Amino acid sequence: MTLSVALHHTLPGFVLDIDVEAPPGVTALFGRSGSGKTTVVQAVAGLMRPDAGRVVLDGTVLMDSAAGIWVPPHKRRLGYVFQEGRLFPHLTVRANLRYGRWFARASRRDRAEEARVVEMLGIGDLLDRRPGGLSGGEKQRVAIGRALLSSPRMLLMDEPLASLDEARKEEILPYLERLRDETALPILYVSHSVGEVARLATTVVAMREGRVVSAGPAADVLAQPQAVHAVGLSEASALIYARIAAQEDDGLTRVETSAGPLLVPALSGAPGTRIRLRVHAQDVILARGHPGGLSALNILPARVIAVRPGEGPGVMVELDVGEERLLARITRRSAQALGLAPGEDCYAIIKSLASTSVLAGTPGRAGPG
Amino acid sequence: MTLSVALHHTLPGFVLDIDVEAPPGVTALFGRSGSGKTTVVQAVAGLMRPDAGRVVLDGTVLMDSAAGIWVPPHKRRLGYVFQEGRLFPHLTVRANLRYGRWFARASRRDRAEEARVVEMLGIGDLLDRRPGGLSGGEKQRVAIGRALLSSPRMLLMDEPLASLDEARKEEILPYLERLRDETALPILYVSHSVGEVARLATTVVAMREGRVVSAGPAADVLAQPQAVHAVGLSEASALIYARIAAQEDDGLTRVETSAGPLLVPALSGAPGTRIRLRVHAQDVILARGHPGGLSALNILPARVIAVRPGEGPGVMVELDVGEERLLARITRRSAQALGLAPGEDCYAIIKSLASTSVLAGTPGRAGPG
Amino acid sequence: MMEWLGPLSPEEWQAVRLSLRVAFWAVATSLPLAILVAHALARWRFPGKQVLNVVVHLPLIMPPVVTGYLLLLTFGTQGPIGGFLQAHFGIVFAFRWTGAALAAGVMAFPFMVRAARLSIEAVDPRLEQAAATLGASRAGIFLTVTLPLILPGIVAGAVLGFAKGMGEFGATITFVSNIPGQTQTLPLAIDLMLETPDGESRAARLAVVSVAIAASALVVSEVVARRIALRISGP
Amino acid sequence: MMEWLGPLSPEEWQAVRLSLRVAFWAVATSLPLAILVAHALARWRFPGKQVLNVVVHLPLIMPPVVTGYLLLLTFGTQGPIGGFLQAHFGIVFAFRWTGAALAAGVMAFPFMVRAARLSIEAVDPRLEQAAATLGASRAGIFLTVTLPLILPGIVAGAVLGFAKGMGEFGATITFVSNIPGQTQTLPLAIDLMLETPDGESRAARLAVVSVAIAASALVVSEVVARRIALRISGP
Amino acid sequence: AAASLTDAMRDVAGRFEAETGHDVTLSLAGSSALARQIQQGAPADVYISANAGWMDMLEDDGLIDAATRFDLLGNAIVLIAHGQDAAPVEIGPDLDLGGMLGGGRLAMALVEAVPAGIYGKAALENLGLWDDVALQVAQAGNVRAALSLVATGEAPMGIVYATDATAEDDVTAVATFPAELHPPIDYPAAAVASSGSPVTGAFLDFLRSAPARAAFEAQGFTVMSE
Ligand SMILES: Nc1ncnc2c1ncn2[C@@H]1O[C@H](COP(=O)(O)OP(=O)(O)OP(=O)(O)O)[C@@H](O)[C@H]1O
Ligand SMILES: Nc1ncnc2c1ncn2[C@@H]1O[C@H](COP(=O)(O)OP(=O)(O)OP(=O)(O)O)[C@@H](O)[C@H]1O
Ligand SMILES: [Mg+2]
Ligand SMILES: [Mg+2]
Repeated sequence: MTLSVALHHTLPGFVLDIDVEAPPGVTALFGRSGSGKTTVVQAVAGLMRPDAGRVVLDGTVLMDSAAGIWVPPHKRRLGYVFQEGRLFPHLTVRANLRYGRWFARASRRDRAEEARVVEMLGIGDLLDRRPGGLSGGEKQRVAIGRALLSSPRMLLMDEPLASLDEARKEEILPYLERLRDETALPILYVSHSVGEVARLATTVVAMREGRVVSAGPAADVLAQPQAVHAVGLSEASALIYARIAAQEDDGLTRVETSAGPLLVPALSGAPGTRIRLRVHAQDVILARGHPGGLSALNILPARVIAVRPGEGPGVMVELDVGEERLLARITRRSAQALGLAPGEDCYAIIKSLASTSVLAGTPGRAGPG
Repeated sequence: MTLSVALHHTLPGFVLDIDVEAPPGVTALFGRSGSGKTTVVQAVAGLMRPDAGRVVLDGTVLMDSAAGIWVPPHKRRLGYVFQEGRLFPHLTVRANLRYGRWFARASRRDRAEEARVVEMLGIGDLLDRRPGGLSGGEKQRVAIGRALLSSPRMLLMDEPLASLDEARKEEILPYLERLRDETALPILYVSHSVGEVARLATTVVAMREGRVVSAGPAADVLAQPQAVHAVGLSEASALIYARIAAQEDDGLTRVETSAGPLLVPALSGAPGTRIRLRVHAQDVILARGHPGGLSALNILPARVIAVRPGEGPGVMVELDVGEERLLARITRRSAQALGLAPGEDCYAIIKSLASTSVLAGTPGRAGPG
Repeated sequence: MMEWLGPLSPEEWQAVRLSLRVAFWAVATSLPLAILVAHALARWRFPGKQVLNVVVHLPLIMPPVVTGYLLLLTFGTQGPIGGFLQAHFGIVFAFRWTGAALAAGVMAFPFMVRAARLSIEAVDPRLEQAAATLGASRAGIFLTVTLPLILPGIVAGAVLGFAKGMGEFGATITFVSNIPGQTQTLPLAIDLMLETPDGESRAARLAVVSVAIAASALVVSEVVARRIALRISGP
Repeated sequence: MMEWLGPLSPEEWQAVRLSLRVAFWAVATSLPLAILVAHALARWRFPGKQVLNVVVHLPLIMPPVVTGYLLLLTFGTQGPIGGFLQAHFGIVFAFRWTGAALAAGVMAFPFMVRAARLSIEAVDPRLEQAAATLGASRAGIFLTVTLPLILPGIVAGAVLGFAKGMGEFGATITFVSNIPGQTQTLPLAIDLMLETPDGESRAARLAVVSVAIAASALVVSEVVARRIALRISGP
Repeated sequence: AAASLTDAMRDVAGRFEAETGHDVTLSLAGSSALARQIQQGAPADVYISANAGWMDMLEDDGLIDAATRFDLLGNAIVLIAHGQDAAPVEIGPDLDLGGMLGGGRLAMALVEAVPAGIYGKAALENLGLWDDVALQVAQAGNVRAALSLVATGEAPMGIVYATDATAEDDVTAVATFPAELHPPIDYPAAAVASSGSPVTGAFLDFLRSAPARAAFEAQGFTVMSE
């Protein structure tokens, strides 16, 4: 399913003006606080009526100010996880979770699904309580469950994991990945965390002061300088595509990239499964000769495409590794010492593969080229 | 100022039972969602009356159930940043910010301070608006400002930065560091982000299901296996102390550690200033011989103390570097290939120094040993 | 003085029972309409909203006698509505307890609307929005979110209406007169006693009964409303 | 019919002015107390809370005549409080417009308390907690947080009280009688006209004036309350 | 003064003021309310009641100057019917009042409390008709309300003062109850015992004067001769 959103809305002191197409998968809205992300999500949900605009979800026009079309929110069937919970205080957690089902035409999702979501979110002990006494993170988890269980045609998630601990995020993210890949449920995802975005997003829309600064496949946008600006330098990273080759004995998984094999921490998936790796620019060390005797297992031959100086003492080195593009953030001093310049060959030592996500459901590569 | 908190409180299905001493500086409350962090903060603020307990701030007994002492919240003068904003909807942002001053005995903080906070939080454009229309992050920033400007004796911050983008966090964290170091304002800080905690905390209290699982100087707790469990494996890191040696021409700062010099991205601070570096276990590569021709500038000689196998394919290598302790997370395969065992010498290649924080105000090292 | 302790006379009992019936039905039949009107005033936009608002408050503004007189003119057997109802549904208000209930309901209406409206306005519209995203229609939202959340206010309003119904005098006597056993509610019985020299002590006794009933309703409603409110905010 | 169009007679004007004065002072003097009582009922815990609650509602529960009679007994020149006030402060209620205001205030009191209380209960206690952490004492919190947030409800309650004050009849005439120019408020004047042969059309005219005044107050209050509410929820 | 005397008393008071230059303050309410107010120390000088009962009570309590009491006015009660030209009937024991009501109500003022109701009930009892119609009586709060009920047609017939019956176009007085059927309808007047005003006596005298008599008669009252 594709989502196309064109909005124009003027608030005192703030103008929202965007026009984006989101292909199937997870579309991440990315941008600084106050850049208009929530406003966009609200317009898609029908909770805000923009001055002008058009929202089309998979061929269904949800609103079109020119044509006078307005589908009321309750007919849009979008599961919205709000930035601020909004649980029903008079209902138990269980009733909150089931609220959407009361109104769903068909109760597609069954008890098993409910049990699975409850288990994943770790809210089994809370089912008979009311939201009043829940902790911040517990509230947020119930809100996520409520949206998931409403049999939505699309998920709108506004910073859903912001108040959760890392361990809990690690339990929820794979579930969202499965949703994306197995059920092909489109997700509009707002987050400040590049980690989450890199892991989940098919498409990234970077916003700034109500406008789109860049939009496109996640791999492209996250590597773009202007997006990097929105993201924060320390979070710049490349996404490279790979295919699971084999599961090794010691718990590592060998994956095949166009530049050579890599070893990553255990990944579930049959050989042949396409995956995506996020490589933090800061996690890449460059060497002129092939370095030996290192604890780092992943060393790929690379060719320098560009060396972009930044504001500080660092430079961003853009590299060709096989058919993929990699970013390495190193000090200017090192770049000079190693004589790195466009066209030079070198080796990229990748320390950690921060987030790896399985792309089972995505047919082929999701970017241009 | 020191804070000592002993609490016992029973809720249906949840028992809080803690007893911690927090020395001056920032005390981070760390733990999974629902572990009782907010409850502790509320008890300190006097918004919750525990069944039994005693809270003493710098010699002043704020509550003591045994002695029947209860200082009402408004007399405690604690600046509380709530997990959920709680801005006054009928007041403008400016009036929200100044609210605490209406009641402060002396308006210690002046206009300049207000301007500084407003500038740091980037809320200058919002001053005449009411909270109703603010974005999630904007609300949170105003809430931070409101607490900061209330001339508190202590700050209580419950996930203050959760809904903020990286760039904004980067502006607020140094301010909090300054507060900690220059004004010696004690801060009780709840966060799920190890990055923030490692950067700010003097003391870390790790909680689990209402109990303290480990408490102590940040450097110690964050390196502990059981704390690592609370933290999430991928966030394990070591804190090492250093002293600024010189500011180099190309924007790097040379710091001196007990194990040798390191180059870090520009740090403000005069030579001699004590600082603290957080080294992510995942960012450390080990080599048997001294590796040359690498873009990584920081290579320290080290001796293996222990190699702890984990659950997956990785091991955690504990290292002595000078007087400091470093953690390296590498694959078991590499550990075997390199023949790493307790007592062996090797080199630690540190790719990035994730967060560095200046410890200007802290006299001497804040940990034992 | 013995009178004080003695049991109520059959006629007094009749007045008590009648008052209870009148006040109960006055509230029971007008409460749903009051909630609807309150919702309209609080949340809808339509032309004539202010007019509706004023009309709702009329019984409060006008002297009760005038309200009773207007009721007589419209709901009497000769009145347009009263005549219609009698001809087509056989519903008669004139000189019946139903008329007393109508008068009490009309007089209590503004209070019930006010209470319901204040409660509705206090419901966070963002919760209603959340319900909409989960598929609830306007009516669904009202029934599953708004109504449960305003229940304490509704209970308060209903008891206020009940108390008013128990105490209503002017409009009732004007509309349906004072017919023992049919329209002679407690206030009318009390008034009659007060109009009679030496009737004070009997009047006082009935007034105490009347107050006791309404006070019990009030206390019970407080407990109920508090319990509902606790359920909402509690664990 | 000419009467309909003609100006009000001086005596009618007097009744209009008097009613305005009575209703205004009734609200102005009792509103602060009503807010205080509402706050106590909504947020404090103290023994006898239910008793206070019932006492506040008494004027609603009892027939107005009884309320008026009780006022006469306590605030009359022979009554304990009335006598005391007259002796020590020279304040006289009996047969003065002040007495009419007292009666109107007492009768309007339950409505003002109810409105204020529902509003107070709707204020998020977490905001009050936040104010406490910022150094606000209980009184400070009330003045800077609770009161501003309940203003729309207070305005609504005040206008309800004003309307009730404009329409109050039974307690007033029982307490201070019907003295033209002194205690003859609009409802009393209307009632008197209704008692007089041929008085209906004059009564209707005065009723319209009375309704017009209260309705204007109502509409103005709606606008004011909406503006306040918008300021709170708006940008 | 009793509320039913409103217009007449305004007229009388105006004439008194014009003649003597003294100000008169009228307090017009139900006889019972006025009596209670006097009990509670109302600063009244003269009390004119529509009901001898309340005057008796005040007299028993010593609150009025019994020496000054006199019956000021008289009135009659009439049987009225809805409509402008109902046929007159003859009052007598064989009057088919139930039949004339045809199942409708007989509107009266409160038969236990309001004088017009008390007198009407007494008259019907004396005629032996009370038990026939007792269940059909609608007791209005006062005479005017009873009159309204008949005027609107809500009740086909009613019993009111003669003074009220003339005021309404839509009712016809079909018969006047002979005075001997009920206790004398009188409006006693007396000075209040606590009255300190020097003109109280003058006002009481004025009530009996020719100008006052004219005013009362203009409203349909009969002025009792001494
Ligand atoms: N009613 C309003 N009047 C004026 N400005 C408004 C109004 N509502 C929202 N805004 C502004 O619109 C901008 C976008 O708000 P939005 O909630 O979409 O931001 P966001 O990107 O979701 O930010 P965050 O990450 O902080 O949640 C903000 O600057 C906000 O202040
Ligand atoms: N009234 C209550 N009744 C029962 N349990 C309660 C009540 N209030 C809080 N709790 C429970 O106490 C536990 C601790 O809550 P607390 O808000 O302190 O957690 P937290 O550590 O702040 O979590 P988070 O990171 O999600 O904000 C939670 O499991 C919560 O459900
Ligand atoms: Mg937002
Ligand atoms: Mg919490």
